[in-house]
Amino acid sequence: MFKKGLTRRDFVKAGLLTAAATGLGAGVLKPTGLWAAEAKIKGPVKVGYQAILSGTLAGYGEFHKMGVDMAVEEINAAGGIGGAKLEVEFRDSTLKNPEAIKNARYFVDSWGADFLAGVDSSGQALALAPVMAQLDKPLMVTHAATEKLTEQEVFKNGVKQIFRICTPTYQDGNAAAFVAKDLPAMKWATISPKYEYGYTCWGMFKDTLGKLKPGTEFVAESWAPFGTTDFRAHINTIMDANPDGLYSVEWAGELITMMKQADQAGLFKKIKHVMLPVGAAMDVLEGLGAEMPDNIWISGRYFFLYPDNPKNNEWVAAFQKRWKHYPAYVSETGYSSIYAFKAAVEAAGSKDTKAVIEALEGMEFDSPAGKRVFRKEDHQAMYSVPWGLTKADPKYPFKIMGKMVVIPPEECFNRPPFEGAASMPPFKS
Amino acid sequence: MLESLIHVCLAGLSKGMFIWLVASGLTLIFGVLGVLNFAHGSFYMLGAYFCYTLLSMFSDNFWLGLALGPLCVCAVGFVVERFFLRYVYHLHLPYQLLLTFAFVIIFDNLVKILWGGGSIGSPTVTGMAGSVSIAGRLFPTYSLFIMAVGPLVALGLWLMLEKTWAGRIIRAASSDREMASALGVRVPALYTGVFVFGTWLGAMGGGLAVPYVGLLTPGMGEGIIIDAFVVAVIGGLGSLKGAFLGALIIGLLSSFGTRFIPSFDMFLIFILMAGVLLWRPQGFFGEAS
Amino acid sequence: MGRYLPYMAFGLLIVLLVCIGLFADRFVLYLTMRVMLLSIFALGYNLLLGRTGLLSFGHAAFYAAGSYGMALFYLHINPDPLLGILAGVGLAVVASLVIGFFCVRHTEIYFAMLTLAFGMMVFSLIWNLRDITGGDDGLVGIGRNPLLGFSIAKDSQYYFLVVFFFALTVWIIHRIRSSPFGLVLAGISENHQRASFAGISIKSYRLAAFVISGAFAGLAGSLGAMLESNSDPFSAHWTHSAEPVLVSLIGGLHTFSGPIVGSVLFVVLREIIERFTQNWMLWLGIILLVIIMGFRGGAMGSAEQYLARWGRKFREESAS
Amino acid sequence: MSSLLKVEGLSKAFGRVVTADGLNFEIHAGQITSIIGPNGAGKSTLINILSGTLAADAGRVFLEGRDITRLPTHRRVRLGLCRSFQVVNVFPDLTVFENIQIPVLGIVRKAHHVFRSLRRERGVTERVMEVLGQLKLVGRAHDLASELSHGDQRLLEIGIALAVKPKLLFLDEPTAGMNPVERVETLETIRRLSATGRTTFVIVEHDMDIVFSLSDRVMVLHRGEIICDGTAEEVKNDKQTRECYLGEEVIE
Repeated sequence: MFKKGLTRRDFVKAGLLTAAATGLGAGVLKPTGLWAAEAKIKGPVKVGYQAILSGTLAGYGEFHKMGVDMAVEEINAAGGIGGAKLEVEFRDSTLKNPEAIKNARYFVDSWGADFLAGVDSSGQALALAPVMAQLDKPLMVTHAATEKLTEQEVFKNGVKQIFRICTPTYQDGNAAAFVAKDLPAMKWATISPKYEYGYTCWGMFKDTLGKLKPGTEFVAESWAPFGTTDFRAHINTIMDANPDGLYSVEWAGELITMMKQADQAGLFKKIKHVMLPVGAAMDVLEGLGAEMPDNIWISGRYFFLYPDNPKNNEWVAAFQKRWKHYPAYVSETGYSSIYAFKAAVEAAGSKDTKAVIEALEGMEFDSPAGKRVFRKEDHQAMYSVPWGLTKADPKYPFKIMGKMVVIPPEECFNRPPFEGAASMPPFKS
Repeated sequence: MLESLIHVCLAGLSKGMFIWLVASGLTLIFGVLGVLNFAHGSFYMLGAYFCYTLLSMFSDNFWLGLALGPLCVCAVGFVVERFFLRYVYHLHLPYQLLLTFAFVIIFDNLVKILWGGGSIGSPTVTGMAGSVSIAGRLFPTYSLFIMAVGPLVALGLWLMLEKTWAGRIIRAASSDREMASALGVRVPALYTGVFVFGTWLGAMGGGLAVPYVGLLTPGMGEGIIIDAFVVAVIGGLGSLKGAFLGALIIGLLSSFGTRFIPSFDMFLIFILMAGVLLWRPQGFFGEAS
Repeated sequence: MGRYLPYMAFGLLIVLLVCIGLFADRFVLYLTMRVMLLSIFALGYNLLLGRTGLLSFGHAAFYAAGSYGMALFYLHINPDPLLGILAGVGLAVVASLVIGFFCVRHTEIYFAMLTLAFGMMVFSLIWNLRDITGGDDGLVGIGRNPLLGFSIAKDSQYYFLVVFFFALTVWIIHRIRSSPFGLVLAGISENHQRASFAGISIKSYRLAAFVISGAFAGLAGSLGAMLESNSDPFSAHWTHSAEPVLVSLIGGLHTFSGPIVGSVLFVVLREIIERFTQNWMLWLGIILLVIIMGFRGGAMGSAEQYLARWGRKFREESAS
Repeated sequence: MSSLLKVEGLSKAFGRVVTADGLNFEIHAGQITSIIGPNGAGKSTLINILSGTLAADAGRVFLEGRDITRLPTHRRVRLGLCRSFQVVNVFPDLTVFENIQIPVLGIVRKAHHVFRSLRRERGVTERVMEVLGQLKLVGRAHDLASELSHGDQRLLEIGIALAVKPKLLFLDEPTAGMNPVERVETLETIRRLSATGRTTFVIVEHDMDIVFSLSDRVMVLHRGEIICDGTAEEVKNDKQTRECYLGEEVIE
């Protein structure tokens, strides 16, 4: 283990720097086609991917892996990244910060990763920020949603190595408010996870909806600790407050449990407007099947029926063929994260960190979820994910989105400098 | 307000009875064998998975799954006791706890490998999918069923321990192992029997959880085992009567807490647990030593 | 000769650690630091478990107290690393004194359950006091300022601070084990009733052992906060308390070096297993099972037994 | 003759079973006192209360005039009140030397030294060797206690109690389970130690031979009450004593 000395890698690094310098020297000429590919990228492109592969959320790791594996197979079959072979290694992130940090260090320092991707937990993403600055390799976050990562760590602390390809809490909080303002509901309540994610999303939802539709009341909050299996007391709390609408960022298995128990308690008969920002996750839709009521507002980080264009439809078909499964949103973000690296490396003509970061900043690329642009200031991918109303469809064994509403990210994502009311929606322009 | 109170009560009672179903096996095993079984949560999980698999095989017949699933888990319990646990009874506490802890890790991962890491939404029970109207609000029929099963299990255990020959032997062995052995009871066989029976109770809890929680996940046993520990402790370790009461208290406390103290948390439950351990470690029904 | 063996082993260990610090690459450096932190945690813990015979499921709380104490001190009061460590250890000592005061009234399973309850209270406090602890996001942005004028910002520099505290821990724990206090702890573990009839106040001694082990947990926690530059709420969860137990058991519960050997095995074995399979947890479970069923002395205990048997055989042969 | 221990109105009941019913007595320094009584008479309870492992329901206990009713065990030990046990009760996995070292450390108040090497405690080592010498166990100092014969373990047990230099020592059936040779040796040891005058012995026994050959004074306990208190001769001839022992053991 000790033999893998610094010297060799330093040597390689030096070589890469020279290569990058030559690339820059070649001027503003945009490298195109095979020339760029064959001339620049040396050795395999290695991506270290970590996701949760154990415990109650292990299913998410499996979904990540499906998307990523597919991207790797496709890319390598088509000649790799700029002619170089793509290699991906997976590790279990668990939920503990030290494990995520150890994985990142292993990938970069021991395995020799050029890029990192994955990460489910917000706490882990935040903990990884200083580590990525030290390791100096780009990290593409594919699931963790905390806005602090991009606002605080990337924008304010200048950890430029971090990018996020999935939608953050803005989609769950702000976008939901834009949808909610057009609903005939004036009193809202929530059952949400008793941790930062729940508090933040509900906070954003309240804040934005309050501005969009003054007079809206927020009448009850019931917080469910991580791992709750019995939501009946929470459901009672909400029904006592008699709201018009229920907003809930419960997710994964807990959302399934909550929905079943709410249905049994007759909640959907009393409360007509229900918004589930992560309800469009495949595990939730499939887990609930026909038990998911109709006319519930759901969204996610991606939904496989949007956008309805050839690229997405072909991808979904290919995914289904490969895995006998519809793609979950983490499958898409995982898949696209690999393609984002591919696009950036090929644009930069190098896998050198600095060059790739520069290429990623402001980069526009096409993905199954539609066109994505990495915002220069905070490295957040700007793309739209629909909000939709659930409905049954004979083609699918689960509920899908019927009517869809798309809130453009420019309209509902917080903006730099992330300070003061002007940074938060609604925006004047 | 009254309807709310009634429903908070009902939610608490059903939750309490649900925890009792799992805690009863844990308590029985501790009472007789003196081993606090971390793997009891795994038996709960295995019970749920076996029950789910069997019911899907038999065209969603929940009752058939519930009858057969826990029996399969009993076989697992038998192996655990007969070939592993038996050899650590005489050892210090850490060895016993860590042995059962090792099984938690192993079973969690085996389930992940065999059934996949994702969560499985489980079907509802035919005839119990709906709800009944109580005090102007709906309450799930299946929760009522759980509330009925809990006391039935308690009654059954009581009858078995107090009125049957096997029960007398179990009580004798739990109060004095040497004495029972001197009276000609085959203590090792008895221990295996009690462990397997306790396993069955835990697995039944898991089977009944399939429609109650509505979800199966690998690692689902780790949450419930802490609840069951708390209940077993505040009832006085090894006391079935105490565990029954403890389960009711925890169920009602968390239900009322969630409703009326918004900041309510497991903090209060653990304070209760510590308080009982400090001032009445023998539980509600135990004699002061 | 036998008397000096431990000192030679200790010397060799330090030389090896320094060599790693000078020549190994960054990941090995990092892993070695993790091993040392786990060792500090487990060495202290084993004073309570192996020596005094008390199984605690709450020591993660003291690790977290060290970690959060360090982080809060750094973020709000003073960014000096040494003062930060002192603050972390101080908080851990206070926490273990308060919690220990209640817990040492019981032994065996009741003690284990009490520590579990108190530990989970701390976990829940950390989870819920969001304004102070950052909730589940934890505290981030803990830097490493120069220590007495020496930079410790780089891993290769910070490494030697960790080596220093590791060596200090090994030395202190060794001294404690060979002191009157250490003997009395062993006596309490063997037969607490007899110990109290030897004029020993068992509760005070148990409390002292509890606080000492809590202090080392806090030391490991505050060093960990600086290593990872964050404080993690899960570090207070009871499953984290199981780690020093596992490590002590793997290495040998009743040996001095057990926790160190166990930490090395735990971290290195996992690193190796993870390169072959993502189901590393399954293998951990199986290894645990094998140790409990077949090698109860742990690595060091079993080695000692083997050496003793071999030595006896050798003596018999040379005698005949 | 000075009063070493004084007991006033001591009572203890477990549910409806009364095991001590308003006991009043004194123990005098220098005398070997025996407490006898049929099974269930309350002998064990009495020792447990006096040594601090059980709390009395009522009554007070004085050691050399000092009220020790509420003191915990280890404080009583430090004041000079100690006991041995019916069954072997040593530190089995420690050496014989260490078995004695612990009480010596406890009594010289050095047990809390966290940071000093045991080897440096010269005074402690000397005292341990002295106790081992009294017990004639010096040769086995570095063997584990569990490796000793049963008789030697009982002896070690008494040694642990003696190591705290008690003024008053309760011996609970000191010769139970010993073979006749060991028994004679142990009795000899007790007599010798008593003669030095440093320790006053109170013996709880079943074996009447031992009681009558060793004791200066005998107390008979029955259902939590003292029914007879006097010299061996007086007790032998007491009618009530004979009655309560009838059918259990014949007093010669």
